[in-house]
Amino acid sequence: MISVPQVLYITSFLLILIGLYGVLTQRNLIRIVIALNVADSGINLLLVTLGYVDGGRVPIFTPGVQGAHMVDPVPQALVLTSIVIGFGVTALMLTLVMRIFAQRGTIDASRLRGLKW
Amino acid sequence: MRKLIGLLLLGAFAFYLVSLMPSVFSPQSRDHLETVGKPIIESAEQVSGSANVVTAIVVQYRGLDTLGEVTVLFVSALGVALLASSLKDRVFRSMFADDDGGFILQTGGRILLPFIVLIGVYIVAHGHLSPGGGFPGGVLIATAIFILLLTGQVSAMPHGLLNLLETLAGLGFIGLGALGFMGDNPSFLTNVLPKGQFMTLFSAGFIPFIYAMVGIKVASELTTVVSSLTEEGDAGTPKENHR
Amino acid sequence: MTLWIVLFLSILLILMALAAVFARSLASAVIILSALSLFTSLLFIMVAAPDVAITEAAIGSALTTVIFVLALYRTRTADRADSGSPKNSADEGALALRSTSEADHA
Amino acid sequence: MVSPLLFIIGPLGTAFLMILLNRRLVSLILALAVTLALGILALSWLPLTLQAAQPMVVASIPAPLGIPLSLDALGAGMAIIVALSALLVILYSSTYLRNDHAPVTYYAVVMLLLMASFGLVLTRDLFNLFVFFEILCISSYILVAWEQNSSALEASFKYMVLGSIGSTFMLVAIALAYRAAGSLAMADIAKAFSQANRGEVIVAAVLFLFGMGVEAAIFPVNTWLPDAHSSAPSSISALLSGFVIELSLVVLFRLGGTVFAQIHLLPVLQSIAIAGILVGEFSAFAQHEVKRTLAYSSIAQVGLMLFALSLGSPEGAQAGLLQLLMHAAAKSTLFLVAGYFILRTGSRFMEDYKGLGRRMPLSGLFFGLAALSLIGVPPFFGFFTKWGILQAAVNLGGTIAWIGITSILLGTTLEAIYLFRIFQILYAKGENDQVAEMEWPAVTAVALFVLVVVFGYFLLPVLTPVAGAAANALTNLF
Repeated sequence: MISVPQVLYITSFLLILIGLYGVLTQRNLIRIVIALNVADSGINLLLVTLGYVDGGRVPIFTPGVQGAHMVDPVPQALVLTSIVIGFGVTALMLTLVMRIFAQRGTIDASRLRGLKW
Repeated sequence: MRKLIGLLLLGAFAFYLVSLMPSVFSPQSRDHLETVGKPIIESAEQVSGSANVVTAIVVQYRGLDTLGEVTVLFVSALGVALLASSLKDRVFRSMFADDDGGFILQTGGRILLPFIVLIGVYIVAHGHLSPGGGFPGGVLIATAIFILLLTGQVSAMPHGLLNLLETLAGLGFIGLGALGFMGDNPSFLTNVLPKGQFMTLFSAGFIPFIYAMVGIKVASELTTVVSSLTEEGDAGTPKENHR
Repeated sequence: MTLWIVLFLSILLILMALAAVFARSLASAVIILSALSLFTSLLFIMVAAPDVAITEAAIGSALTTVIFVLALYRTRTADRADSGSPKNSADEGALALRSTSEADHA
Repeated sequence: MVSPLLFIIGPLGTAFLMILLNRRLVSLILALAVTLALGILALSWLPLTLQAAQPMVVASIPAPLGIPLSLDALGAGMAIIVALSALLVILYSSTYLRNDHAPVTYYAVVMLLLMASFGLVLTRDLFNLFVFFEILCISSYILVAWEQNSSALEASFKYMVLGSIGSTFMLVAIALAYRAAGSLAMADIAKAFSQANRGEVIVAAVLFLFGMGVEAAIFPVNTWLPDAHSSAPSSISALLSGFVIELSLVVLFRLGGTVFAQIHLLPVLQSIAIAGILVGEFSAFAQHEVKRTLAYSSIAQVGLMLFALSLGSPEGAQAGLLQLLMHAAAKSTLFLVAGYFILRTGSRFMEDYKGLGRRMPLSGLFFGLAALSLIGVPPFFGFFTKWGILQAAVNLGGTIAWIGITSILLGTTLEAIYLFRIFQILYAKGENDQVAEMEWPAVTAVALFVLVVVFGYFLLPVLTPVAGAAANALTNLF
């Protein structure tokens, strides 16, 4: 029977693939940033499922909860950092897109000389 | 042609990762962790005194990551303020040219504002007891302030004040971390403050204070980011002298 | 039980990801992206990661969407400013929609 | 002895202070003072690290649970290069960016770039390395987009897209590493990867190679570099070409040697390096803008260093690190002087610099000396470092090594041709109207760089033991 982590591993890989494919092939700059966000969500899901223990409990001590059945808290701490970094990069990229549009009047990568690849 | 390269690259990437799936990503057995998470859970109460183990890791065990994360937000806020300062098109003026979001939106926003700020402060203050902490709490406080911005009641943010809050909170974080040098085995970010009674509000040493600093910093930085993107002219740089 | 919820959410997530990247209009792509981040935080709850769920919901869906909307609005209004012809607000929406779709096909 | 954590807290605290005080002059003085202090700190730690590495612990929590840091010879050496070249470039930009619109932000972002560089070299934790790497990338994105003209904005966006893809791949590699080792400390991951099955380690290595490779300007993923370095302000191009890409290369190589030791990356890295040298030199040959030529020459030089490091022999790594030091000084000089050529003539194209060497005698001289050392003309430092690399390659032998040697020699001739072509233009007969020389801060900064380049030979007896200790630090994780 397929288990929860395996479902989530497959989902996160698909999200990363969709995101990266979108980054490589989309021409509208905002769509590239959207695709990057999708890939980021995929990565965060992958990191969190690394620490998942079937039937594990939330890693917070409340009265009457021992540490035995807790889920692994380390990947969660990593994902907290990764989400904030992802936001920082997205905010900067979108500001760049606004400035590029303000100066060149287009956000289509193929029409921007510098962005051909 | 680019679509082909994209497909090719991703095909190889996918093939490799799928071939690794069974061996690498088999689900962990139910009752025990082999990772470093297990000793951290067992030592969390004694080392950090924080009930929320994830907060203990974020602030103390891996405190340098959080310092780096705060720096990432600081740099991107600087970058956005710099790049947005010359966006001259009066975005929000044109958006609210004819109606300013209407009476319902404005009064509704004003009513909601204190409650959202309250929740934000609660989440920041209880970071070591319940889920959440400096980052989500700070974001919530910033979202509350956006309500004023988005409903057009406030057109410009006090950038001098935001700037002050942001840098003082950052220096506060480093100061609290430097307290660690005073302890018996001096090293940065050691939790030297008394750990108080486990699972109560006044526990976990300096973790609530550091998360308070992070909350203030995140709130003021995000307000700067969004307000420099919405205000017109060189809003990002305080007028009196060159940023 | 949680397996079925996770399975359902995962399928939904993948469909939304496809929709977000290949949507027809840019505005709907941004909306689907914020919904995607909301459902990701739901999944985080199912995987016993509440801290991450709150942060993802707060930063992913609330904040990123605000900035995306600003970027969308700016690139659209600037588009109209280039055309230079003064528009009253009535058909502003129509032109805006058309110019957005133009931006996609260009 | 002051705790090496000051390498991280110092620049960060200064950046906060600068933005708080928000005064141009105060920020400049703070920046100069802190970089000088960190340079002295690095120098004070160097003799200690030569004998043994100095492990440190954050929050007094031991390695697998907390974040391990360690300052070894390689770290101290790189810290000195980073601190001193940053000091000189900040001194240069005090007058070069006179009418800039946000000088305080400029100095603050440079401080954070420094913090990230020191952090990269100090940390022994994989995720911590990712966080510092991300700070380094974001600061570089902002500094590349500093001129805010359309070419700078597009170059920065292209750089960000590639950098973000790289970061995504690095995170997948970190997920694989955490899965295999159950911990994020590099020592544990190295141990776990040595027993893990090869497929897993290969995938993690390739992902990490791609992720860090973007920033280290390794051949297939450095398409962003020519645009970024030519549209960034010259002081920033000097920083980026001076130590930022080399730093990522060295850190990447240390990971390759320790964490991914199980799979033999060396032949792969050697072929990538050779490709980088050839592509860099041939495209530099065809450029008309001075900064694009220098950017492509940086790609070639990074290829040369990667080739030296990936020879695998201690003297190869030692020669590569000495080449790194020489390149930091020579390339920074070339970029800084080119900055004033552009400032004075208002044009980026080399054809418009006719007779500039005679009209700006000092800059022409500095440019010439640095270029000669870069090519490897005997009396200069560059000759000894390039000779050391060729020597190491000859001793190693083998087909790839010989292909490498021929490509290095071919590259050197190409380099000589296109740099000599610039000399011809600089000293050609033609306009004679007097052009203002560089201001005094720029002259002192460039002069100090040129000192290293010209009198490098006399520094060798001091530098070789340091480079030797740093070389063996590359292959094991103290």
